[in-house]
Amino acid sequence: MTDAITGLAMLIAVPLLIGLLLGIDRRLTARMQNRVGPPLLQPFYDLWKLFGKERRAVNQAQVSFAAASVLLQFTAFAVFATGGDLLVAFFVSGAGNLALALGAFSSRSAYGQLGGQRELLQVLAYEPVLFLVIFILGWQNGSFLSDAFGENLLYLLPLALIAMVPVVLITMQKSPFDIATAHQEIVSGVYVEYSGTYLGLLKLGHWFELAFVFGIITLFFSADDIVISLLGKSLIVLVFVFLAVLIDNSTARTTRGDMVFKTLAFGLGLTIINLVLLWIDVSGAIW
Amino acid sequence: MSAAEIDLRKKLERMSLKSPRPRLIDVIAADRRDGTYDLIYVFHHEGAIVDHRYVVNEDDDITSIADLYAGALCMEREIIDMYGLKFNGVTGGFLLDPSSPKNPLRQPRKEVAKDV
Amino acid sequence: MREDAATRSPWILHFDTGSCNGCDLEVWALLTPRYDVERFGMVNKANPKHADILLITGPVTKKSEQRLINLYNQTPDPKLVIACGDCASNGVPFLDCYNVCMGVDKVIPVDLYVPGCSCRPEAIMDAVVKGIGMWKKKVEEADR
Amino acid sequence: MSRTSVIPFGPQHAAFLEPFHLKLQVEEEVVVGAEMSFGYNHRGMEYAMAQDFKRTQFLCERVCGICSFHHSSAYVQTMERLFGIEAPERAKLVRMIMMEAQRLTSHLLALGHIAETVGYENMFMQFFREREEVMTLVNRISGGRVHYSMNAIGGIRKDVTYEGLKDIGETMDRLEPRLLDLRSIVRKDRTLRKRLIGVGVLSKEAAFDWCTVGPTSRGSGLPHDIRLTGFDGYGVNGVKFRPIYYDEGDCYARTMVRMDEVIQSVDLIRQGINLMRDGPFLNAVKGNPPAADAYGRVEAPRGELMYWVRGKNEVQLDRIKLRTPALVNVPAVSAMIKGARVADVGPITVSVDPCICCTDR
Repeated sequence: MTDAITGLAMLIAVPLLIGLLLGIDRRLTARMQNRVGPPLLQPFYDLWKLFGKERRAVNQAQVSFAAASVLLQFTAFAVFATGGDLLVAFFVSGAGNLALALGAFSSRSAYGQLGGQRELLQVLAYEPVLFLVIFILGWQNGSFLSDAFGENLLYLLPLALIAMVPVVLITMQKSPFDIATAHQEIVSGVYVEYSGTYLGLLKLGHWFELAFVFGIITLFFSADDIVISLLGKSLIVLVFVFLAVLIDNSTARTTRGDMVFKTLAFGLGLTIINLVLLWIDVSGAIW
Repeated sequence: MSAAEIDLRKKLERMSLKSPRPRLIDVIAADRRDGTYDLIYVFHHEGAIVDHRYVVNEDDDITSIADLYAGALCMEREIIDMYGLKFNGVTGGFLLDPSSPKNPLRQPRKEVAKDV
Repeated sequence: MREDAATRSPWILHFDTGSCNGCDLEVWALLTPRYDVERFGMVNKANPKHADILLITGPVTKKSEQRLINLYNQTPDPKLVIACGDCASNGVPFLDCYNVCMGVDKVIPVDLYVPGCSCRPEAIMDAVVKGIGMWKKKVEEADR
Repeated sequence: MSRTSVIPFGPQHAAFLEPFHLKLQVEEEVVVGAEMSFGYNHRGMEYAMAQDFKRTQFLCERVCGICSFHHSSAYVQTMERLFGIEAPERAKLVRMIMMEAQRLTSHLLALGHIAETVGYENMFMQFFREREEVMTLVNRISGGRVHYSMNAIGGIRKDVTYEGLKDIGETMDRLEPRLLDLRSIVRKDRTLRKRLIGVGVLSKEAAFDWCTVGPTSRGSGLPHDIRLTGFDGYGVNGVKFRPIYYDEGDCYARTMVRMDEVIQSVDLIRQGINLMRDGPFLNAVKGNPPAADAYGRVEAPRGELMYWVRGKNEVQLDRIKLRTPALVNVPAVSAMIKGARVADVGPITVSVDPCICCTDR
């Protein structure tokens, strides 16, 4: 019973926290660029405004794909928040990304098409890494249920955590890897043909996706004391956001092939090294 | 190819012999107000401007020099738009929209051009 | 409350309809460290479907006229149009030119005019802040 | 099976400041063909400028807001030749200083713009921060941020005061170390080099064939610079100047030409201040332009800018023709763009610093 209540509380609180996190992100970006930056609550204002705008869509399919995307991302996060299976959440979230790409394809605009293709390519680049990280997490933990994580895994899986950096960069749409939403190339890629409320829906879906990805990161750390545990988890998330902003502000955007290659090589490489190290350790080869 | 263009090509060849090829700066057209037009090819040659001036009629078929200098194409397209002259193998529609006035730089034919 | 939150996030679309680039660059200067309009939540979206405020610079040339109308129609309501600079307001700097329609308001309805040739960034900023007040009214009307 | 799709770029696009249209034929994000259309910015300036030679002095600044002072300098220089007078030394040096100041704003804009198109938001902001320093400086000197209105036929309208010159010198001292910092970043940054090196190559022969000028041709190994030959203030009155050029011909070479020229401009401004002596600043002209014609050329930030004016003994001019650098540089993009990826279209186009208001007029 208490689990369900915690889950419900998380379901409401976490998206709010994500909004705040994005506010911090924008503020931090602005500070790094010698600017003042928007208020912390700016993402909420944006979302609020978008929901108040005129509802206008290119076609019906687009609306249904937007709805499907946000629902799937929400489900993925809900499965995660209520202590469900991580693998289920992972696949549902992947389906949400697919719906986003399909929505872009359905618009028939050239930029939408390009954005959709690039979105699929991004999925191809980061999902294997994310999957392997989830797999290694579950394997170490002995269970894939998100509420069964109570152990500190950070010292066992440090490399797998670092492998999450490109994944976070891609999902946060940050500079070297913001291929699908490249503002200066294809305007805003997958979002280009959406406006008003539907754009707001997609943004909300993106928040849930971020919540899921950041949720995975928080699983790395756990402590017996609930306060220390929460502090540690938020610290990891903040460090990741800071890193993402730092990398965003010190790199130019790479190209498609480069992104796939780098993310896969970096992410999979680190995770596999971690896996091998663990295996050696478990089999006692060192001792 | 009219006499003027043959002359221009010959001159260009002669200029290229002595020193590096001249660089094309611009192709200028100007209305002489009697149905003829000045066509001026301006080159940068040995650190200074060298120009070759020709007078063409309204309905002359002028040979494009885009085969010598690819950059001349846009200048010729502009002249087609502005004065309605004809260049072989070059189409207009460079600057003007169908809704814009036609040949806006043509001047009224009220007097004979002054000597320049 | 709703109007207040909604008008804190004006997303702009900048379109050059034939200006001399002076006002365009001042619009760009707005986004950069010295003026930093992101303080007011303003972001350059470059996409009419995402935009709330259209910043139009330049006298409308014959060729860009139809494009301007398209952009205006693609922008979802409630929206605001700001004509930046003298030539966007009435086209007077280019009075003798044959290919201009003289001012944005000959083509689409304009809410605010920014004077100056070229208009100063401070003036555009002032117009946007004023425009937010007008935009709030439009949001209220749309709610009713 | 290959499928060709068409991607329209512009007239309103995030990567371009200005309206011009690029129709790309694309196979799997590789450009196989490009078609450009211009004219969105065509106002009919050449007609309007021929109406009154005194008003043209102010109207020609409105051709382009990025190189407005170069336009008016080229125009007054042409008119001076037409009238057969010469501007005083001090006026020439003031023109040179202001032209170099404007080159600073223009090049910093172009550099920031190219950083923006490759998704380097932070560098864009840094370049614009330094640009704003120059913008406020020219505002203090001339009273306008974009259009200076300082030129007059025969000199300058108003003298620059001693305090003004001191102010320019101090600002350059402040600016130089920061610009050198930015140059070392552009030289070293790996992601930027990766995006720009080898992209959009324009060979030396092609650069000549397309008649390119300015940083576009100097990036392809052609050391054309009108500052050596055209404007009187340069290279004649003891100003030391050598054109900067790179041989590679890619986007990075063009970027580096601009980056080095920014530092060079700071140096030229200092030289100009040191050479400045007290004296007259205006040789006023009387009467209407004679029925003759004259050329005038200056090196605008984007390359050689040429004016040709033919008078007819009236207030009206018979014909005024301007060949702007963008008119020859922008069409050359179609030679660079073949075989590039869609992601590189923005950087390639921006690397020639397209100025559509100059191209279309």
